[in-house]
Parts: sequence; C-alpha cells; structure tokens
Amino acid sequence: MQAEAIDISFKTELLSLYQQMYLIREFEERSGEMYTRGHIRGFLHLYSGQEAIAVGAISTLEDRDYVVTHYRDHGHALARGMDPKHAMAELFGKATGSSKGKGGSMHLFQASRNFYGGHAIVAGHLPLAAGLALAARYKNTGGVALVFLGDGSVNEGEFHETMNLAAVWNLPLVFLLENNLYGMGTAVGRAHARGGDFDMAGAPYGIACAVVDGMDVLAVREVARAAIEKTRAGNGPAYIEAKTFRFRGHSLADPVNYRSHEEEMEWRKKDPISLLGDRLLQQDLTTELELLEIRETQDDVVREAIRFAEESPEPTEDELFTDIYA
Amino acid sequence: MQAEAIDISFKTELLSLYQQMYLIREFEERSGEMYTRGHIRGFLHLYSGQEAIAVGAISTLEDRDYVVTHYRDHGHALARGMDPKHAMAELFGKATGSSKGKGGSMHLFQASRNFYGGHAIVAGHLPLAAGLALAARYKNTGGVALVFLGDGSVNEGEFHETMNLAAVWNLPLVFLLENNLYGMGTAVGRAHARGGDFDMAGAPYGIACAVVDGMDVLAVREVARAAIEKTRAGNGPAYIEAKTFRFRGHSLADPVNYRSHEEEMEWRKKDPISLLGDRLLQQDLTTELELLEIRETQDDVVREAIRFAEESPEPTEDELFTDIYA
Amino acid sequence: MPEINIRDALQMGHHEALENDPDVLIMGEDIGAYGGAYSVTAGLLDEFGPERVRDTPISEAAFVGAGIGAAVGGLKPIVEYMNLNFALLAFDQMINIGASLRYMSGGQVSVPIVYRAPTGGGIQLAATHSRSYENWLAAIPGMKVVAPSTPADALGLLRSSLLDPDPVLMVEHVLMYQQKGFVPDEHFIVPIGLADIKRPGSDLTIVSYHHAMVTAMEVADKLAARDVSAEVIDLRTLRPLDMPTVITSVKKTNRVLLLEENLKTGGIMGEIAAQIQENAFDFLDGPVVRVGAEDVPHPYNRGLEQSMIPSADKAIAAVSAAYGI
Amino acid sequence: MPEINIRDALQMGHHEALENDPDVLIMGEDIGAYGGAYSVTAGLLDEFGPERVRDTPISEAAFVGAGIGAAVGGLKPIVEYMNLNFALLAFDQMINIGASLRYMSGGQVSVPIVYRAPTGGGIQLAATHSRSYENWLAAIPGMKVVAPSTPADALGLLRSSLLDPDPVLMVEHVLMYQQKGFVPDEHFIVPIGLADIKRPGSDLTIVSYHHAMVTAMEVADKLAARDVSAEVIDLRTLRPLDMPTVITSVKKTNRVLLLEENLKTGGIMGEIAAQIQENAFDFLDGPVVRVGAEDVPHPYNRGLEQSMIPSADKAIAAVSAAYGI
Ligand SMILES: Cc1ncc(C[n+]2csc(CCOP(=O)(O)OP(=O)(O)O)c2C)c(N)n1
Ligand SMILES: Cc1ncc(C[n+]2csc(CCOP(=O)(O)OP(=O)(O)O)c2C)c(N)n1
Ligand SMILES: [Mg+2]
Ligand SMILES: [Mg+2]
Repeated sequence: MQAEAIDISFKTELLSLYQQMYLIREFEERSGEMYTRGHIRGFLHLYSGQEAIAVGAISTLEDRDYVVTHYRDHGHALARGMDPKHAMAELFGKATGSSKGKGGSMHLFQASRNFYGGHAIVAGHLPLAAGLALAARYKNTGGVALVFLGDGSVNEGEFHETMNLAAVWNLPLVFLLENNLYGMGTAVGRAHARGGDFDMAGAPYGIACAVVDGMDVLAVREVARAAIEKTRAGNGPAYIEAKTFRFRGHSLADPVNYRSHEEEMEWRKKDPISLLGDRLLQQDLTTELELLEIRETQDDVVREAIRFAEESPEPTEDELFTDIYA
Repeated sequence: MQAEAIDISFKTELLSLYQQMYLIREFEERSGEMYTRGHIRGFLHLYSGQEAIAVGAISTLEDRDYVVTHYRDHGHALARGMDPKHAMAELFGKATGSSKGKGGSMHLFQASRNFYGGHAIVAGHLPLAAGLALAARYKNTGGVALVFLGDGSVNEGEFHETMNLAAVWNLPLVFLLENNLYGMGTAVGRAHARGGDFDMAGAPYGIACAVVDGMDVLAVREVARAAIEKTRAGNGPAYIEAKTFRFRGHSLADPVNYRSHEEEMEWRKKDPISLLGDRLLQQDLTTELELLEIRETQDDVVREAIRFAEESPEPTEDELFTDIYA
Repeated sequence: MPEINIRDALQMGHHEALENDPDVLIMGEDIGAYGGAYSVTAGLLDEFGPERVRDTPISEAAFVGAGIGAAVGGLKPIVEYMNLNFALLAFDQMINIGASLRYMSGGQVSVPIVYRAPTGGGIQLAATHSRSYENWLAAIPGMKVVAPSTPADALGLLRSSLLDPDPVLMVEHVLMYQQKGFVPDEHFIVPIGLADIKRPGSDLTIVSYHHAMVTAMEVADKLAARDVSAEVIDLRTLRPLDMPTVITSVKKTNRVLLLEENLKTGGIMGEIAAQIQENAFDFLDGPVVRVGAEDVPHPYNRGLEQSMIPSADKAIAAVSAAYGI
Repeated sequence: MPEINIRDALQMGHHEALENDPDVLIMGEDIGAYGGAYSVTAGLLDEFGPERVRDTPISEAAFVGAGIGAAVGGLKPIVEYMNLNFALLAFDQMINIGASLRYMSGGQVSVPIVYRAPTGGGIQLAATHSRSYENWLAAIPGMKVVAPSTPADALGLLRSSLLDPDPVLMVEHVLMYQQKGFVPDEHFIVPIGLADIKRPGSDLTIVSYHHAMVTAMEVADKLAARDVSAEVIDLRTLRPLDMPTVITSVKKTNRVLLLEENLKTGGIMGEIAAQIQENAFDFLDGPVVRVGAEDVPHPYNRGLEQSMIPSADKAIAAVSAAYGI
C-alpha cells in the first residue's frame, strides 16, 4: 500500500510536470500567433524548447522561496503558478493582466507567489535576486531565491559581481543558467571565452557548477533539488548550467538566419515534452489517451486565457499615472 | 669578454631597477609631505611598498607597448619614464604638470610614452586597455598593452567583461593585479569570495594566473616578461597576480585603523628596495657606497622636481575652457 | 538618388566609411551575423570581415570602453548600442573616460569615437527599453550628440561624426528607420552643431528634433490651416546647441513651442526654454511653451503609451492656451 | 541639543534607525570597519554588527541591486555610495529596477530603499569624482531625491526617507559634512517635497539647494548691504519639486535667481526656469537668472576649480545685469 501510494503520488507528480510543460508550450505557440495577428506587440520571446528547466526547477520550490527571471519569462511565471489568463492578458496589455498591462511580456510579476519578474535588461535582475536571498536569510524565513539567466548574461559584469557578493555573504541563492547556445544571433562560442563552456563561471568564487541536460525535466529537477537543499541548509550559493535550445527565434522579430535548419531539427528531437511523455509511456505510468487528455485540457486553458485576454478591457487612461509611487 | 659584457649590462640593469624603485619611494614619501603642507590636495594615493611591481613589469616593455593603470599611478608613470618634474608639478596642479594641472595625482598621462593614465574609477580603465590592445593588433604594431589593477577592481563587473572580451578577441593584453591585501579599509578576504585568492579569477575565460611575489622586482620582471612574450606572440591575454602591501594608508586621508601595526612591520621587512639592494650586495654586484650614491642622486632628482613644481606657474584662467574638444 | 530611408542612409554611411578608411571598424551586439537589431549594419560582415565588423559579447561597459581605447590607439571605431537604454551600463565609460580623457590629460589624448544608438518609445517596449537619455549625455562637456530626423541628415551627420576628433553620439529613433527622404547624389556633410529650419514661418517657432519632428510638422500643418505660420526648427545636434538659429527665429515670431518625446520634466527643452527666455525675454509674447511626454515610466499598453507621448493636438492646445492662437 | 554638524546628524539618524527598526540595514563600501569615507557610519558596525552594517565589495551594481532586492523582500536598506559619481555604475539598477518595479508590476512591488551619496566639487578631486548627477535621477519617475543643506534638514529628511515606501536618494555635499546647525531635541521630520524659505525677502527670490545654499546666503547678505531684500528658498527636495513655494515667492518678488553648483547647461535650474516662466510669466520683471558651474569637466587645480564653481559675486553680477539691481 505504502509503495503503491508513493507510486501514485510520483505518477501524479510526473504527469503534473508534463502538464505544466505542455501548458507552457501551448501558451507560447498561441502567443506567437497572437503576436502575428497584432494582439501582442513590443518584443515577444518564446520559451518553447526550454520548458523542462522552468518546470523542473520551480517544481522543487516552496512557497516562501523567491523566483526571478529574465524577459523570456512566461514559462517561469506559469510554472510558478501564475494564472494563464493573467499572463495572456498582460501580453495583450489589458487591465486584467498581471501588471495591469503596464509591463507586457518581458515584465511579468506576481508578488503573491514570490515571483519577482520578468526583467528585460540582460543580467540586471541578478542583484535583485541576491537581495531577495539576503532578505530571506536576514529574516530567517528558511527561503531561498532561484534566479534564471541566459547564456548571454554571463558576459555582463553583474553576473560576476552578484556571484561574488552571494558567495561573500553566503546567500541562499541558486543561479540557473539556461544555456540555449545563442544570445540573440550570437552563438555562445563567439561571445564567450571558453567556447561557451560555462562550467568554470563560478570558479573564481568557489561556486561549483552542476551541468545538466536541460531537455530532461527529471534531470533538471534532481539537480535543482540538490542545489536548493544545499543552499537552503546555509551552504551559500549554488550554480547550475542547463544545456538547452530555444526552438523559436530570439523574439518574434527574429528571422533566425544565424543557425542551421539541421541544428534546429537535431534539437527538436530532444523535445522535453515528448521526452517525458515517451518515458512515462515506456514505464507504463500513463497511456496515450491520458496524455492526450492532458494536452486537450491545457489547450482549453490556453484558449480560455486568450478569450479572457481578448474580452478584457483596456486599462483606463488614469492608469498612466498610477503605480509610480505608493 | 662576452660574459663580462653581459655581466656589466646585467649589473647596470639591476642598478637601474634599484634606482627606479628608490626614485618612486622618494617621490612618494616627499609627495606625502607636500600633501601635509597643503601643496598637494584632493586625494593622494602613495605607491610605497609596491615599487617592485611597476618597475619590474614596465622594465620589460618596449616603446610601442601601452601602459594603463589606476589612481595609485605615480610609480607606473615614473617607471614608464615620466619626468618626475612633470609628475610632481601635476600633483601641485601647476601649468607645467603632465596634464597642465587639470588631472591631478589620480590622472597622470603621457601619450608620448604610450602611458594612458591614471584612472580614478575602480576597474573603469580595464576596457580602455583592451581597446589599446585591439588597436595594436589591428594595426599590427606588434605592441601589447599592460594594465595594472588593484585587488578591489576584481570585484567590479568590468574586470570580468574585459577578461572575457580580451580572450574572445585574443587581444595582446596583460592584466597585472597588484594584490596589496586591502581595498581601502577592506581586507581582501572580506570582499572577495575565495578569501582573497585571485588565482582562479581568469578561469572562466581560460586565462591562467601566474602568482608572483610582488616585493621581488626580479621575480616580477621574470613573470612579466614571460606573460608579455606570450601575449605578444599572439596567444591572447595573460594574467599575473603580484602579492604585495602598501606601506602607507589608502590615501593621505586614511587613518589606517583597519590593520595591525604588526602586519605592517612584517611587510616592511620585505621592502622591495632593501631586498634588491641586499641581494646586489650579497652577490657583490654593488657596494654600499654605490647604492648610497644612487639614492642621493634620486633624492636630488625629487628635490629638483619639488623645486620645479613649487616655482612653476599656476595655469592661466583660460585653461579652464581648453582641452574639452580638439 | 531616389528617396531612401534612414536605415539605408546609415547603412550607406557605414559602408562608405569602411571602404574609405581602413581604420574604421564597427563593434556592437549582433551587428555582424545578425545584421543589427534594426539592420543598419546588414551585409557589412560579409563584405568587410570579422576584424572590421565585430560582434561583441553582451558586455556594454567592456565593448564601449574598448571602443574608446581603440580610438585612443588611433582607430576610428563606430560602436553601436542595441538600444540607448543599455548605455546606462556604460555611462561611466562614456563620461569618465571617453568624454574626459582629453581634459584630464591636458589635451594629450584624443578619443575619436562614434557611438550610435536606437532609442525612443512608441513601440510598446515598456519602461526599461523606451527612455531617452540623449539629453543627459548632451549635458557632458567633451561629448557631442546628434539626432537626425531625415535620411540626408543621418548620412551627413554620420559623415561629420566620423571626421570629428571627439566622441560623438548619434541617436536614432526606432520609429524612424523607415522614414524616407531625398539624399543628394554628390558628397555632402551636415556639420555638427547646426540646426535646420525645416519649414520657414513667421508666427510661431517650433523647436524639436528626432521623431518629435514628425509631430512638429503635423502641428505646423494644422496651424497653417488656421492661418498660423509656424517656423519649424530641427535641432539635429543636441550638443553643441545651435541657439543662435533658435533665438533669431524667436525674435522674429515672438512665440515658441518646444516639442520633444523625452519626459517633459528634466528633458532638454527645459534647458532650451531657460536659454530662450535668458536671451530673448523682451521678444516673447508669452511664456515659452514646452510639450514633452508625460512624466511616467513608459507603459506597455498601446493606448497608454500613445497618450503618454506628445501628440500634435496636445501641442496645439498648449500653444493656443499660451498665445491665444 | 547643542549645535551639531551634518555628519553627526546623519550618524544619529542611522543610529536611531538601526535601533528602532530591526529591518533596517546599511550597506556600502567601507562603511563598517573603515567607518565610511566621510565617517557617517562610524561606530555603527561595532554596535550593530556585520549583519546590519555590511561592508560590500567594490561592486556598485551588485550591492545597489541587492539593496533593492532586500527592500522588495521586506527589509529597509540604506545603501551608501562612496561617491555619487560611482552611481553611474548602478544607474541601470536604480532606474530600470528600483524606480520601475512598482509601475512595471502594476503596483504589486514596493521598493522602500534609501540611497545616500556624497557628491559635489570643490575639493580638487577632478573630473571623475566631482560631478552632480542628482538632477538626472530627479528626472526619473519612481525616484525621490532629497538634498539637505542643514543638520536639521539632513536628520529630518533621512527620517522621512526611511518612512517612505519608495526609493529615495539623499545627496550630501562633501563640503557640508562639517556644516553646523541647531537640531530640535524633540522628534521631528522634514517632509519630502517641501521647500524651505531659509530667509524671507521681498525684492528677489533666490532658489538653491545643497552647498550652493551657502553661496545663496552670501548673495542675500551682500544684496542686503545694497538694500535689496532677497528671499532664499532651499529646495531641499529635487523630486518632487515644491514649485508652489517657488512660484508664490516669484509672484511676490518678480525677480528670481536660480543658483546651483551643477554645470549650468543641463542642470536642474533649466527645468525650474522653464517652469517659473510657464507659471509666472506675467509676474517677471525680466528673465529668470540662472547661475551654475561653468560647462567644463572639473579641473584638479584649485584656482581653476574655484573659478568654475559659481561664486556670490558672479551671481550678483548676473542679477544686476538682468534686473539692474
Ligand atoms: C544590457 C542589455 N544588453 C542588450 C540587450 C538586448 N538583448 C536582449 S536579449 C539579448 C540576448 C540574450 O541572450 P541570452 O542571455 O542567451 O538569453 P536568451 O535570449 O538566449 O534566452 C540581447 C542582446 C538587453 N536587453 N540588455
Ligand atoms: C567605482 C568606484 N568605486 C569606489 C571607488 C572608491 N575607491 C577608490 S580606491 C578604492 C579601493 C580600491 O582598492 P584596490 O583596487 O585594492 O586598490 P588599492 O587602493 O589597494 O591600490 C575605492 C573603494 C572608486 N574610485 N571607484
Ligand atoms: Mg541564450
Ligand atoms: Mg588593494
């Protein structure tokens, strides 16, 4: 009975990871369409292909923990529990959006879930995460901060300064680098000294790197859990590099002329969603039908989110002047 | 004959190192007095104790090479051949100063010697040095750039960004870190993650570190020569950490309350000037008398520099408005 | 030459510079393989190679500072920011090194660098990507700042910037790259520091620059329909300011509208208003009128953003209120 | 309380804040063991320990951003810059994160942080260390900026800043830490956004702040000797500006001198001049007079630097030229 119970909760958990990843994918792909149709504007950066990272890592967090990320943030927001309706409405710039339409795609926030953005200046969000980690430690909440960053951010000075500060102050902070092999149109090896090998990035600060397959949600979860446990126990910052790939362009404005179709196809084969689905099927933990049902339910959720966003009102004009000061 | 000739030139070289270090020491100590008397104002950072680094490293350079340093810059300027009169006059803010009295102690420049500052924003000068290295390579001059930095600069983002850029672009740039164990009143271990061990600072960029005793001018010269040869040959940036100590406070305004008298005394025993002098005596390469003569000559040089500075005119008022644009 | 747009004019200017001067090189994020965020440098990597068209890591302080160093070392670098908002990360480099070396060295050091940066709101990029900082850099002695609003000015000012021995920042409004206009066939330059009367008039002086020039022209059109003749001055350069051209016009029209897209409070038009009343107080029929963006962070929502950015109608209302015209 | 100086007042304010509120912590370079570059935090490390008085690495972007994060996380950080000129390295943090989070999150996020920074020229630190950037930050919606010129204002504004739910920058002129004055014994605050008439008068309004207040008072004294009665307004807060107090005074005196130590071109007084003539044009006897520093990088040489910074005599000459008084 005990063993069965564990199996069932394990299965539920795995299916939940599948569901979350699929939700994100569907959310992203439909957002892309909405952008093409002009419902979403500005810059739109899709997370398709990288779902295993946000989902795997955030699934190990507690409520008291903080999450901070960059502008490719829909996946993290959804994994952290943001209502897809509020996320989509924000992309549409509507009054019902998570930021009342003021932040847009790159600036999602949900303070009630300790989700603190959504930041559009590369690497600018890293110090913020360190400060949240400091607050957690200072107040002895037992919480940690988990910060996501792109491979491009490593080349900004704030990465280095924040790593050092986090180490000197022994902060409960986990850096999760999503190495998707490109920073906009620049292949990592052309922007980074060691050809895009980021495993030594923490060496000057005595921070070891755990390299993980970012397409494998279970692997990410394993590594993230270990890192978070370590940092929660007071052992200072941790650092993970997840190898991944963004299936789409940098943003919807990107014609993607800088990488080959073959490379994309290679990576598509490692799609994190099918990977988990196949594994669950192989291990007889689910059925094609069950997975299909999950997908259809999530399709509905996204459809509903779009409807909600479409039908939501624009912010009233006085909103221009609110939320500047308390 | 051959062997003898080499010996003589070697001896001359060694005595020249001794002379330069002593010149710097005397220049610094007398500058300190001039500050106390109000002839020099603003911030004055003395190089006493660290002479072996500037002298040892710069002695290996060619004219076509560039030198860039921080605000503790008198030693580097003098080692690079700046006339002590012009240096002292600059400290006095006189029209005859190297920068016509506009830059002051922290901003010494001598373009004719490829000496490009004297920079007062911690780590702000590192990218400049990378750019000079780029120019040298682009123009194929065979020149390199040598940039000095303090242990405090390592914690600024520009250090990291510049190291990476220099590595990615394979620039002929040598980073020479003068680790004097304190950044102002902060012991390195309190500001830096690995307790002030900077040997891994280049690891993320694949830049190895040569650690050297910064009180030993011959050791510094050896290591610098190797690094410069390597980078001149097209092998990309090099990085040296010289362990040293500043005998005086951070600046003349510093009461030095943050370190012990014992620590200072320990380091005073390793005075780079006596160290070299003693060694030359032991090896019978010089005599007490010869060293004394060198010192007295340099005392005169500094006395003359002070007289020159004192007697030089203040800049005329129209100088306020010149040198802003070409 | 047929009508071309600002992007094309800039691309042409870069091409010609690379071709004519072996010391010219271009550096910036994604300017090579990607062709530039706004395609200004498209095609140049293929033609001139990676030594001269250099993609940089996302390290604004380092590559801007390296550009400065390269200029000190005798090259002529053009450094492109992907967006002026990212220049905040290299302000220290631009101000304390680029703009200060000549002075602090007593005249020994030249920094002949050209910075370029897309900027401005209006495309829903929200607060972090939409601000105008050109007036801040125009407040720094040692800097020059140009802001073209036509293809000819863009090319002519780029050429002047490349000839200049001092650091010049060119700001390019993101909404204007497609702006078309005639560009002379023969070689020409537009001198730095010279404003341009884009439309002569007698009743009101409108001073503007950059994308706000589009609005300024609209204001002039609408006023013309009311028989008010507006003279429209395009500053083109923000440092040094061509105040003589502005003052001469104000002394003629006795009324003035200053129009910019930067936030009104702390924008460059406050400075210009102050100078106008300092130098032409007795010629003014009423207060100098300033219209800028509302003092808020740029919102993402389109309607909100549009109501933040000054419109012709808002400007006309302000002019009417002040001068009863 | 006997007369104390600004440093003491600030030290007292920090001490009391640490004592009264366990969520207050102080961060900055050399504020602990060294006691602060200008000794404002001297003694606090010993009393409150390294968790609450935190020496930071020389990493402005990181520790300022961490201060912002700590504020978001519910603490009340005071972040000291060793010099406002180094804040350039953290402008992105202050502007795009600190001042923008509330807006970009639609009101969800508060950033109750206090930044403090010594600033200003006059002690021969040359171009890289002497500039005034407070007006730039005062141009950012989401920021508040205060600039006390007396010990009572310093303490009262620090208290208000600590109570404020939004980011506040306090700038402290390096020449003023020894400035003495009376500080009330009973508890008081100085509200943010309220200017202070430091001296009433009827013939001329002088608007100033910070160390330029010393010069402003000297101008008033010298004018009094000529029977010109000057009203001296200390802005105290640069954002939000207390324009009602300024306008009321100008409407009474009909003449105005704006005095600041920042470079004249692009300083905050251009903005204030623009606003004055917008709101009191018909009350002005002549142009609003602005006096600021010469538009040059700060030179090291003492004589040059002194001739760059505005003097009372220069200000009086400008007033005489404009108003014939
Ligand atoms: C400071 C700064 N510089 C440049 C940009 C423009 N920019 C936005 S995203 C991006 C690429 C970032 O790549 P990476 O960190 O690898 O993240 P990814 O987009 O691959 O997820 C660039 C250059 C920016 N937003 N901020
Ligand atoms: C960006 C910046 N932050 C702070 C300072 C103030 N400051 C000047 S020197 C210094 C200490 C630097 O220490 P280190 O790099 O070790 O050099 P050292 O003085 O020991 O030679 C500090 C904090 C500065 N000049 N620039
Ligand atoms: Mg990437
Ligand atoms: Mg040091």
